[in-house]
Amino acid sequence: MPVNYYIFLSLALFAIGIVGVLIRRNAITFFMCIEIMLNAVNLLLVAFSKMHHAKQAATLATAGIDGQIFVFFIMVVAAAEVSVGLAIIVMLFRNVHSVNVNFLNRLKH
Amino acid sequence: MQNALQLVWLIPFFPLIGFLINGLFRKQLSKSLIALTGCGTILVSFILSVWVFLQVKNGNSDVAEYFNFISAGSFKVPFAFQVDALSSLFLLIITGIGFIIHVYSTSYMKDETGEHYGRYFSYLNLFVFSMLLLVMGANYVIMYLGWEGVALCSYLLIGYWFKNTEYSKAANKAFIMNRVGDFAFLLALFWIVSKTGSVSFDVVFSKASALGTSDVTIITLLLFIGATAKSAQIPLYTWLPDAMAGPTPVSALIHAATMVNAGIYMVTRSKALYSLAPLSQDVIAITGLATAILAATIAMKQNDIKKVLAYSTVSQLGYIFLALGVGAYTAGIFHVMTHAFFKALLFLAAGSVIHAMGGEQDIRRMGGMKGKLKITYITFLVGCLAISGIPPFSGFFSKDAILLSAYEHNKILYVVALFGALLTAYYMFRLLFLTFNGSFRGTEEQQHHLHESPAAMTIPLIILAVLSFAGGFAGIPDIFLKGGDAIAEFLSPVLPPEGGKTVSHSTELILMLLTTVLVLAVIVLAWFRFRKYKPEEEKGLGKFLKNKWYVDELYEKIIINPLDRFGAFLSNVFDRSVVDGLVNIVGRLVNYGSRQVRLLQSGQVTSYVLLMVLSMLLIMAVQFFLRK
Amino acid sequence: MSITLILFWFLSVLALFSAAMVVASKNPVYSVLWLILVFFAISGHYLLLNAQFLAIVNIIVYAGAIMVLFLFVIMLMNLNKSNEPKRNKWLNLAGVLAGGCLLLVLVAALKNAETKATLAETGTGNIGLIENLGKALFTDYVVPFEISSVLFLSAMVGAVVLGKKESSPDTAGQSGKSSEK
Amino acid sequence: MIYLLQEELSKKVMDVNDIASYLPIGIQIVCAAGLVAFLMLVTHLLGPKRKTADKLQSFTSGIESHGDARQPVAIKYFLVAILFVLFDVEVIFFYPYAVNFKGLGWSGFWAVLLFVGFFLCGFIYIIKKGALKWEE
Amino acid sequence: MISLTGLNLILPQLIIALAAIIVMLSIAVKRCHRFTNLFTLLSFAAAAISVLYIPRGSFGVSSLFVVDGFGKFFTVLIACAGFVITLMSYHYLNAREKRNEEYYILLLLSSLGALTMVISNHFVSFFLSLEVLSVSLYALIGYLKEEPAGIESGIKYLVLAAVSSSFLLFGIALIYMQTGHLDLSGIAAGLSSSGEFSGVFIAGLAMVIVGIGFKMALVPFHLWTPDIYAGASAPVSAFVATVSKGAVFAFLLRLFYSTGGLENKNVWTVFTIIAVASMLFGNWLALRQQNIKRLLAYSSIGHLGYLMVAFLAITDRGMQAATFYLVVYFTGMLAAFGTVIYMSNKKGEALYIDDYRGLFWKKPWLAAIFTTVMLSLAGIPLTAGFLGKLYLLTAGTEVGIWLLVIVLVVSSGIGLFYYLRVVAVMFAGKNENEASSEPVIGKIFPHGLVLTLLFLLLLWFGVYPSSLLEIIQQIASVIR
Repeated sequence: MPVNYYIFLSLALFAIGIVGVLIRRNAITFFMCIEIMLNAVNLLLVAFSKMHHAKQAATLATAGIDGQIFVFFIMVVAAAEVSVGLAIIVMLFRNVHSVNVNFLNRLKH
Repeated sequence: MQNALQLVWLIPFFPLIGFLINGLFRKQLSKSLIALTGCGTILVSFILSVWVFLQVKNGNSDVAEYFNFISAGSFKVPFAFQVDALSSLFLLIITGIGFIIHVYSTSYMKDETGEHYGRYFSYLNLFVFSMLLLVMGANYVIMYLGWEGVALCSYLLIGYWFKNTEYSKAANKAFIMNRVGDFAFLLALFWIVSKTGSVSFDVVFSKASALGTSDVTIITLLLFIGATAKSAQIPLYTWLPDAMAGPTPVSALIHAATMVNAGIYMVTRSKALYSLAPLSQDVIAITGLATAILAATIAMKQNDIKKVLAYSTVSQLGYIFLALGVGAYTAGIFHVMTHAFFKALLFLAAGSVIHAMGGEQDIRRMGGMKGKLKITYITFLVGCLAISGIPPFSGFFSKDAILLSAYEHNKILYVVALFGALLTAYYMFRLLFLTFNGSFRGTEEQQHHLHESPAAMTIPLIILAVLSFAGGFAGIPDIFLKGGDAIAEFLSPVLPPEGGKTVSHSTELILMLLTTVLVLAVIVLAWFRFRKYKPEEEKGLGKFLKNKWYVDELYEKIIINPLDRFGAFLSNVFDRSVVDGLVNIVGRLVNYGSRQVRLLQSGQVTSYVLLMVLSMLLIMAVQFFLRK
Repeated sequence: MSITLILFWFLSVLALFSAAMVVASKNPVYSVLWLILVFFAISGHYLLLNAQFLAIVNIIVYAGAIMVLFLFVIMLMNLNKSNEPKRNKWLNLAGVLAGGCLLLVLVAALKNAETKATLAETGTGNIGLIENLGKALFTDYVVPFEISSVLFLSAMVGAVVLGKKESSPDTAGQSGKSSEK
Repeated sequence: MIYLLQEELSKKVMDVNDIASYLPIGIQIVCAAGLVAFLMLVTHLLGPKRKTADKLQSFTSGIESHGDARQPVAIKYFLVAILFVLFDVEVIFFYPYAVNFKGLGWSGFWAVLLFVGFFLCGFIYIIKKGALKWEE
Repeated sequence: MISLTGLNLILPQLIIALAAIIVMLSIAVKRCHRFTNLFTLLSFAAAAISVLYIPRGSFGVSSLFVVDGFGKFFTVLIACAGFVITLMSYHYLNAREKRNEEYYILLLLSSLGALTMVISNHFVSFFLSLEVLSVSLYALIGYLKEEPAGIESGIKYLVLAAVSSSFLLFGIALIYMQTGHLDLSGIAAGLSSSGEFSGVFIAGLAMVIVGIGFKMALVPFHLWTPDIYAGASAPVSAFVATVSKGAVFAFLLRLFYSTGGLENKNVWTVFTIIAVASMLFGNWLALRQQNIKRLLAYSSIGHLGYLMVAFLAITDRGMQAATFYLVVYFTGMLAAFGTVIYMSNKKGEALYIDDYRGLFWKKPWLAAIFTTVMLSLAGIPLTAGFLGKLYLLTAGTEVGIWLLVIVLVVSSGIGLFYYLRVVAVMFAGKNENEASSEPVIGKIFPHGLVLTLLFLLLLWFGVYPSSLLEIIQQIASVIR
């Protein structure tokens, strides 16, 4: 499977994530789109780790491994980030009763 | 033992101390104490100069180096004094005449308030200090230091009575013209440094021969322009007559004896350069002669006693420059010495006349003072005789030497110079007869106020009279007394005598007789002309000469007015609209800009993310499409 | 058209479509469901690429934990179609345009030749297995392993600090005021 | 039948990557999805159907119902969810450790012990802070 | 495997981690603000001192970290910054929050993130430490729950950080694709073999620039800075302005110096555009600012722009100039925010410049400190700021990047305006309506002392910088 397919797929996902981030105002949806973007990146990384594994399989048995470990850490970190993020969003909801990311723009100019 | 001359720094040191004491404590000190310190310091340095003169006489000359005045990388300017025949002679003139004038001015300035009295003497001491610095400097920079100091003091002293705007304007004029000269001097200095890499005389002169003739000519011409400003020659002389605004002893000291000789000293000191540049020597000769003639003609028609003397100084300096131009340096220096004597004498005598007349300076309202001011009259007479070159007096010997060397150089020069000498005799005796002979034309009240000046003024007059009389014997030419030319012999180590005299003794004798006879004739003519004198309006040529050939008005039109107008234009038109405008616009622009840019800060998170994505786009675009 | 190719295309289309639906759907709950579908599609991809461990972790962490959290928060805030913040038409357009341009630029940047040849072969290679990953994790990447524990610590403290209302100032343990409904 | 499956699998060389090894998962998914689909289908088919507007309304003991049925969930459930995520991820870290337990030896053990230690402190903190305490 | 010997290499990080644990347990046992504060101070000090025990030379810790002179220098710098911030925040929090012990845990953990980032030599470790730093910062920024501004800035930071980290990851993925390695040395090796950078690598690098640019608040990605600084509490803003930016800048230096990314002309042009924009916009926007914290935010953007100039002068001297300027920037910012904290009282922070009107008459010593800080930020001679800028200029001119040097001078010219405006306000007449008659909460002993220390440091580096320069000279060559 040529890597290009994976690149285009993850690029598309990434773009959809960004569009989602730009369009949706709801903080939760916002985070979902971020998750999509992160998943796109993870997919790309796994594809590249397999690519490097295929290229250097002869020399080093565990060639592309650090790509996959990086994906593992990304997933783990994303979980932590989301948990704190949602805590803040709940706090926002409790103070302002709305989840619109742009609701508060008192901090102007 | 280290050469005794190392102590030569004491000479300028004492006037400096005098300046500081008088300057700082002028309010506290009493007038007599001020006079004492003022004159005392000059006396001490005079004694030291005599000692130096004796040392130099028996062949001991030296360059005393003290510390590094300026050291920038390889270029080094030592603070050094050069003591040789030329500088020791000048030392004598400056300190000697300086001391006499200091004594004279103690009484002349008696009616000044204590504080101003102190100020006057501190300026005088400072002047003597900077003049000594100029003369003793072993390199151009120290000389320039003195050069500037002297110009400053002349400005301060001319504008001594600063309340009178006329006098301060004259002081400005003097200072600005000197600045023009100094500017040329500075250019020459830079040129020398760039070409020879050093400013000390010995190094510069040794390398001078290696320089291209064009370089040397430019340097010498620039130096000469500096000299013309300082010694009041053709283009830059108009400040000297106006400088008479200062007190008379000041005019005597600065504008007769010492400062005006600075230019001559500098040209003589850089003799090595000038001998390599025949063109500039001719320029000097011609300028000198032209100035002499011009000043003499103007002096004939002047009615202010000091103005006449001022113009006569200008013309005598013209003669000296003529001598330098034709290469007769020793004759030039000799005339400098004698001129210092009788010109100081004339000025001081004029001072005592003005003192007697209660400040009146216009000779048309004087006359018939022979009886009242006996000593002043006699000394004034001696001065006139000396300046016109009557045989036994010093003027005769020095002027004759110049005429002789002019004759050798070029016949025409001699003829014009002779005509100049006759003019000198004419206006000097006109002055003499108008002030002292004939009937008194002043007011009644001035009439009975006339009295002889006190001793403190008359004694200096007498001393100077004796000097003017005896001064000539220092340089008796060979035809009278074999080996009599003491001054030439004294100066020989510094100024080796130029080639042998081409003129035989007989022609020399004839020339001398010719000049003396003509001068006597002119004096008799003047006697008849001015014995019974009635002031009447000048017409035609006389009016033209009276108005100083309208030179001042000429300068006014050519230089000063356009400059004023340009300055005015610059200040209000250009500065106000363009520069201020520009600054305000920038200020307003920046403020306006920052207000607009702040709108970007909308507080909306999505717009932040949008900007992030767009900038991402921009970076990618720059990365790829730029590379193609 | 081998089995893997079909699977690949199916999963890719599924992922893209559901991602689009996540963005496009009105009701946040629907977008959560679509997102879960995206995660399954991507896990499918991992399986194709023989990254079995990552596939499982993806399902457990993302689909399992994070989506649950999302649902909780949505339920907590009782969000549904009605109080969805309205969207400004122009900004949306700008957003879509920006996303599209970025996609175009990146594709243009990355489509050059040499990546075509390299293959991320599917179906072979066992680096995706759990023990190889584990071995690598605990030998080379031990310090990040500890750092992630610290990360979770800070996440815990952060969550509690932000989440909890005013816990009583006196000694801990005594339960705070009844949390606001 | 299960015995057959086991026997057949163990016999073959356990090549991890070939398709057969995915069989168990496949079966698992099929069963789960199948069960749900089956129940939905059967109830849909067997149950009596009379669709009337008011019948479909949610019955709230006669009172006119307004708004939707959803009740906002209390905050404390939220905290539990967050902490669940964090500790769930902790478990994920144990899977690879468990598999290489023997291979890693003592140093691996210390590393994981430290890891668990951190989580323990976090947990103690949470307990003390009463984040997990259910209000009455 | 990290053997025991390896442990003493990352001693400071371990100390801070353990300190966080102990603080957490102490809170679980019994809340006491004073103890927590003192303990945190102690742990920061211990971390700073422990750096001395790390042996000289550069040691790789399992290919993820490299503990070299450069890393150690920044560790000390961040530990000291942490120390100063903890000291400043005691009274500030005492007046506001009841429950303020967690603040210290989060502060310790985010500093830990910064410390690990500074010595990390591998993208995984960089990403993890970046996340540790960010996650604890989310909570810190939104710490003071009462004020809505805190929450809003928290949300903003969260949202933007999440997006930027996904950009960063995408960039890292692309770089990984091109080089096959994730550690910097591996990448450098991968790169040099492939000669001219391929399209993919440049795209990856661009994406990484976006991610890092956000964290360092360079211009196109700076929009969050003013809101966060104004919204978050003053000590947290100080932390964000100094530690988080400093740590990311250190990694940036390490990344681009070891991989030689700057040799590529395009990358260099992109960075120049960013640097120029940061310098100009940073100072330009600050011109009309009334809110002191927003003003400091914009000035910090400007200063990062100046740092980029040194970064772009690729020579060793550029690196030294950048490090020196960073130290000066740290001191300046900490002192500036310290004064803001000192001035803020129970009711609210001394947000607006007018609150400082006539400060000179009320508290001359504080006014003197604040003036020196402003002058140092503006770069007036005799202060460290001036020397910092001087080294920047020499580094810049040496390499001949004239555009940047000119923009630097112009923007510090613009900068002068608003710095001196603050100083002028301080010396203006006392405002009659004594608005905040509330006593200022800053106590002389700890807070005033620290401010004076920073003030003296500014002057000391301004007058006698060689002591600091020698240290920097040693460490600079190590990274090459």
